Amino acid sequence: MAFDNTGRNTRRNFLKAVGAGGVAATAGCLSFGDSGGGSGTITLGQPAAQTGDWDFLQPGVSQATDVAVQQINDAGGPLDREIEVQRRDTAVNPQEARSVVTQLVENDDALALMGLFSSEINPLFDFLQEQQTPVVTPWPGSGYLDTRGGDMGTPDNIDDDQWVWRTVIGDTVHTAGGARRALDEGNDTLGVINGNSEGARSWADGFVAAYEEGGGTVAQRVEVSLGQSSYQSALDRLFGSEFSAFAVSIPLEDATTLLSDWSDGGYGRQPILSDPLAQNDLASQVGGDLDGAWAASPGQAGPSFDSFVETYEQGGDAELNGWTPPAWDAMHVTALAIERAGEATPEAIQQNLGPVSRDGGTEVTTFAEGKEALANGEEISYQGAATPTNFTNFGNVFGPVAINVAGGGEFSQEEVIPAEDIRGLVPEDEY
Amino acid sequence: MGLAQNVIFGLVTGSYIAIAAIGFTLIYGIVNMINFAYGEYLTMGAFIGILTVGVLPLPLPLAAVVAMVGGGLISLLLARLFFTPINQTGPVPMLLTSIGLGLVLRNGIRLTAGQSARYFDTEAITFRFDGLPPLSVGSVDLLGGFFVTSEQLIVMGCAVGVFLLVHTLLTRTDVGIAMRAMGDNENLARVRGIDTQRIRDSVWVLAGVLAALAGVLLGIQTNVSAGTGFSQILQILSAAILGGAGSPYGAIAGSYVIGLVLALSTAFLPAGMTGISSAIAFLILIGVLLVKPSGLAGQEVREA
Amino acid sequence: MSLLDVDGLVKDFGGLRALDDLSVSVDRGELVGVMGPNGAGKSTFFNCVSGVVAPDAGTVRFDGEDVTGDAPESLAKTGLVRTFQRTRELETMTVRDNVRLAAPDQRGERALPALLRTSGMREEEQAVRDRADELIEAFELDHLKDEYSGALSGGQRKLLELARVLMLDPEVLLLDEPFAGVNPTLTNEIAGRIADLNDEGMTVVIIEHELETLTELVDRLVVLEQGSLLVEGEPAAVLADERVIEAYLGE
Amino acid sequence: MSVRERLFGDGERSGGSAERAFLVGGVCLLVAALLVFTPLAVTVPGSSFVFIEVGTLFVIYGLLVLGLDLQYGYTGLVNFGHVVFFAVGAYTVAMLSAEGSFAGVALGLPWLLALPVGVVAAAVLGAIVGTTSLRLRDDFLAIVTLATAEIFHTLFVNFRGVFGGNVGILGVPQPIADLAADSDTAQIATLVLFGGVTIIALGFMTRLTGSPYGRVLRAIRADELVTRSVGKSTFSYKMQAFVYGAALAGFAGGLFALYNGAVAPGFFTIQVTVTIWIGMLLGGASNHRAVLGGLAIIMGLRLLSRFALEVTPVSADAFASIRLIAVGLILVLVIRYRPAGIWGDERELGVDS
Amino acid sequence: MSLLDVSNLDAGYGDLQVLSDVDLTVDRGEYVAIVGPNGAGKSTAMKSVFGIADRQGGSITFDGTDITAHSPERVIHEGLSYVPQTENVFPSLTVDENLRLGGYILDDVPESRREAIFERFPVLADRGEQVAGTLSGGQQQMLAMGCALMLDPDLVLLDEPSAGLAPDLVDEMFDRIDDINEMGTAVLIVEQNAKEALRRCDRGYVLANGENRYEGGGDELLNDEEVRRQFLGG
Repeated sequence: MAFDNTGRNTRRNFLKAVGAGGVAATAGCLSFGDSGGGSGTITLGQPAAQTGDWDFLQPGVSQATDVAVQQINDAGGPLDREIEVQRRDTAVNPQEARSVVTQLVENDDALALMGLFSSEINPLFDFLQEQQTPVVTPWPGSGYLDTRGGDMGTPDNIDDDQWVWRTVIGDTVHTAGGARRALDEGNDTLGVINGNSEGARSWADGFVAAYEEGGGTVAQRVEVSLGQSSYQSALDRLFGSEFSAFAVSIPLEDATTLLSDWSDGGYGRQPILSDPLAQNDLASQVGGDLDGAWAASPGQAGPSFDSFVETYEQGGDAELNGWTPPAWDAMHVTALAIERAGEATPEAIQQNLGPVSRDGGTEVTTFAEGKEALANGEEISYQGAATPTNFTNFGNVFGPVAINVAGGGEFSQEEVIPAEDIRGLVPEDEY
Repeated sequence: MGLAQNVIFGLVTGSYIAIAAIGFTLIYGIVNMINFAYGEYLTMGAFIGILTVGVLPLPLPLAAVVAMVGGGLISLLLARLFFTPINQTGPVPMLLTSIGLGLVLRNGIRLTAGQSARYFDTEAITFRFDGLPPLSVGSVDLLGGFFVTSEQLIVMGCAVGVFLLVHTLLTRTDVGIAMRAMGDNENLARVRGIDTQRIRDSVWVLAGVLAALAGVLLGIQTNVSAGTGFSQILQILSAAILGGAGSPYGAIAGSYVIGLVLALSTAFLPAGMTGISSAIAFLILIGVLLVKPSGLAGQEVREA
Repeated sequence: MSLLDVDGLVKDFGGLRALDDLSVSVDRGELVGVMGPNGAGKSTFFNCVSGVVAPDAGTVRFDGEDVTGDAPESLAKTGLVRTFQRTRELETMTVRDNVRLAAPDQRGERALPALLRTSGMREEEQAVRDRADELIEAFELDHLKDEYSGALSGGQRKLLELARVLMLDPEVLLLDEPFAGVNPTLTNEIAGRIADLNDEGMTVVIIEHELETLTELVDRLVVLEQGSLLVEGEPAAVLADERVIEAYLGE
Repeated sequence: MSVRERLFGDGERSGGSAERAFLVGGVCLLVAALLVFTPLAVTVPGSSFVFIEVGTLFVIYGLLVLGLDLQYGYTGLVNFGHVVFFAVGAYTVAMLSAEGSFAGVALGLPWLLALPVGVVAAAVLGAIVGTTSLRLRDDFLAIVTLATAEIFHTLFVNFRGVFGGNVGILGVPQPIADLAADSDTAQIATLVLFGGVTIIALGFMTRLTGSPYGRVLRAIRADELVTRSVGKSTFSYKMQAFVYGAALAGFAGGLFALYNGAVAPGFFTIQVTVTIWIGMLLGGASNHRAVLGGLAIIMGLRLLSRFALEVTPVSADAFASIRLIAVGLILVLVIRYRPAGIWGDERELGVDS
Repeated sequence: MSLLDVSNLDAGYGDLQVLSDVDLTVDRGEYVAIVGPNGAGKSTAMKSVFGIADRQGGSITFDGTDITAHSPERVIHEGLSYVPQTENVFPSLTVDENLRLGGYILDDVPESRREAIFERFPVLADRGEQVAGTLSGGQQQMLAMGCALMLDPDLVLLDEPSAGLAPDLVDEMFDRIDDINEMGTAVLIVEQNAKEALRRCDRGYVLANGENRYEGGGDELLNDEEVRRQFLGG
């Protein structure tokens, strides 16, 4: 897909030339961000879920973003300038997201966007392309993005670029890790129960595809709508079939209800949980029946995860969730891209996201290390908290999948499936 | 798939809805408004329960009572602030005001209580009845073994208790009889010396108490967050309208219809359609309105 | 053959029988008064005839056609038009719009001509406007014509309602208490107009309590009691009838 | 008295504004055509983009609010599921015209064919809902329409093979973006074109409601029995108002799909219905320009409130909630203190403030 | 001093004035009838006493208390009760519940009062559990009166109690009213059945066109040629 980016440049130039006039006067008064081209603060935008369906996940992501910004700025900031994140609520609604993105890009002069969910990105994909601003997001697992986004492996040429990058593993991939383990455990028949939200579905789809690919059979799959007071009927239906374990993909709150119902109903058989469910809250609420259940989680097993957690916990007490480390990674990789580019523009970031993350070059885990290495003229490879952050041509990351097993009211990591093994599960040009 | 088991699930779901729907329908019948903010009354009740358990701390049953008292008072306060002043303007402005109020409350709760869900710490005991013989018709087992948990029994028990108390209130006490009288003929009620504003206030309190109870029960079974009640409002509303708006007995019947439809459609719809059970409930609502606009219970029902 | 022929009309409300085998007929050009004590079924009679409620039994024939249970709008279109006992104004519309509304068969009342604003429609609307203004002037409401009718007094509402139904140019006009709440001067005036309309050939049926005016006005009086016909005939004879006196004064 | 006044009198008080609307709308269409079909390109300052963006949505929602006002403001029909007609129009157009959608049906037919089918689909749904429900009492009609919207939302989400689930239908053609010289020009052309369409719709609505037709609608709102007793088939009029409103919403949905290039359930939540209801009441029902004004205020307020984040002392998290609280309070306060809206006529609506 | 004293009363509904300058008095224990042609404002007079119609001028005192501005729910505390002409029972409530609401304003209604009412209206006695909406018109009227008597009022206002009743029931109804009056309760009755009402009452008023027309003893009015003419417009 080819996009003409001259329009955008002219627009910015026009703004500089004309200053404020007409609508621009109004907008100008209301615009507080500095223009990104010169010196001064570098503004990044974060479309956020401060209200809406997934708002309970945002505090962790916000905190990770904020501590990352703090750490980057403490290390001198990219190009010795301060980074600032402008966070605006999209309520996880594509309509709101559309105008929030416009506002962040055009009014706040955000050079990159550190957010957006699958349900926002997918229907706005064309629109996002027109923005010609990199979206480096910790959220989406959607299979839609498996073959969309990234720089197509040609960092210098942005004509073929699709401007979406995600620092979280796509569902297609990490579910493959889960599916592999499920098969390894000897489960040749499974039940699947999932919510009908996009995130929950996309995980289940990925898991089922990989599992069936590996030779397993799904005996029964039940979809449920979210927010119900009881999932007993759905469970009854699910367990009407024969299988040895069952996969659960539904947001945490509903999962707690669902698995409590499961525990109460004494249906037995072992749950396999989708990645966001490896939370101690779930284990303690459901109780002993959950012991032995495991989740194949990405995101908490990157090379710099431990140092991330340390910094994170100093920044506040927001709960850590599956998207928290990727948020940290998104911030770092973007800052490093600016540093490497030597200029702060959307195009420069887009062109440098690949080079600062991909294999080859000095491995760095913090911005400070990266800044120093770059100053020494070295190439760098950022090693993230969630994953090693090696962007594929489609802007996706592979990472190790951690198997967290519930026991005694909490989850503990039992096994890590290395990133390389995971990589082998997906053909090169399909992710 | 056992029918008996799913009927029990349906009855449990119906019980939550019924407790709330009675309050909703009384407001409809006596104050003459559809209160769209009513879901938030459940949420507030649940949060008061959580706070009481967590901060004071009181045992759960006492916390539920505290929540009910608090819910009643808040309901009265909100009515005085938002609804009583526009009592005379008719149903549409009242409905729209409640939509606005719901927005305010939901986000106010989110603002003060945060975004993550809270949980009540409870343990459930499961009672099994496995000895029953299957009675199969096709793939459906009409009987079969079933289980019921202590939480489910508490929910159903609370519902039955509420029905009895509300029935007693409405048939044995002056206030309750006056409530029904106002639903019949407000002018005549005034002629009888009934202070209609006081009765309306009582209805608000009662509705708040019931909403809080439903909220706490819902919170025990699921969790408590700013959206807890909002996710239930359409079901509560459907149940009340289905039963014949204004009739508490109809609301009870409507609630169990909705509960059973949700459970049975989830259990027996073709694969791939299990997610649309809520839509089925709405379809039934529309169907009933078309066939019998006055709802299941018709206009006047005395006995359940 | 009579223009309006009501035969064996029965209407129950709950346990109460409002009309009990009522048969009345009205000839073309007649001016008939309907009287009777409260609860005698006068308004129910009008409601059944005008299609507002459907009778439980019996037939209503208008101009030879069986119109029993027909909707009010279709009756109004065929020329059978009524007023209401408690005047029902379209309070959120102006006096003019109240009157103009009633003009029958307007092209501008169909969506397409209204959108295209065809010349035919405009001419028609002009005619309606003239006719409405005439009526408004005739009823001496012209100083109020741009007022919302919600602001009118009781008597003015009666006049407006009359002007509105006359816009329909009805064959039969059913007037439900046209003089209630109207001062004596205005009562005489309304009575005069009704007489004029009748002279011009309109058939009029009036329910009225104001017996003085009614008896002077009408050709024939129909007295209802307990939902059925008690007495009918010349006003003087009816009023002298012992049964009527008893009905009014009690036994 | 001018000739026109003589012809139409005060009953046609809006006659002039209808003609003016046609003129302005026509000019807008011409300008849009010029922008789209010629290599002409315009550049706009970046900071005004969000206003163009929200402005485009405003003119699309403007079609919704005009239809809703015909139904509620004029005829008194309480339609609480207006978004469903918007959604059905959008999905129909998307499914017919999309190519290579990620999920769901995508037939790849020409969009010029899809758009009218979308309008018809919405109108047909309106007719079905109307036939079954227009005889119900006001608040029941509200419930039926609300339930219909919820049912369709559930269908969109759950029938992935047909409607694409939460992802929706992607790959819908964007004719304006394809034809215009660059994206700035496309944005402006879209705003001007849709704005022109909405202004023309305003003109048609003004004509419709300023005519004897509108008089009947207003009479139904005031007293249906009286209206019937003067010989108007009120059910037919209610049905027409309902279907026209639905068709207009379907048209708006089609435009939206062709503008956004994709549809998804997230675009068609109950939030849309609430927004246009608040806009209508805020401006003043039964007055076309007022409802558009009200909608502009509420949408503008939401937009501007985002700009206020920088100057408020609260955190971004708190601010998001506070914004919604403010919107709720506005609704409550308007109903209490200005029941006829800002520009509405209290006598026309029969309310006291 | 009279029990009820209405003087120079103007009343109506909203802007509509129905009564002008009406005077009425009822003494303790008296039986007073208001008669007059339809639309004369008889019911309006009664409704304004009870605070249901809008009082636009003049004054109303009851037992020495000025009740001109009282709402119905206050008026009833002064010792009068009112039986509306129609819709005078709660249709979805049982007979017992209706009677109970008759005594709503009292903390405690002596059982003897219920029994006295059942004695007077035996038809109600064995229908305590029946829903009032399913009673016949006559039974509903009895129930409505029973409700009004639950308070043992000093004055009971009856709005056309015989309207819509079958002829044989009308007599019974009037007998019951006589009973009530004989027990010492003052009665103010609005009647269409003027002859019967005037025959039974102590004193009567004839209203016409919202104004006092005649006033006098019941028999006196009954035999007055002018009154007869007034009714039939002669």
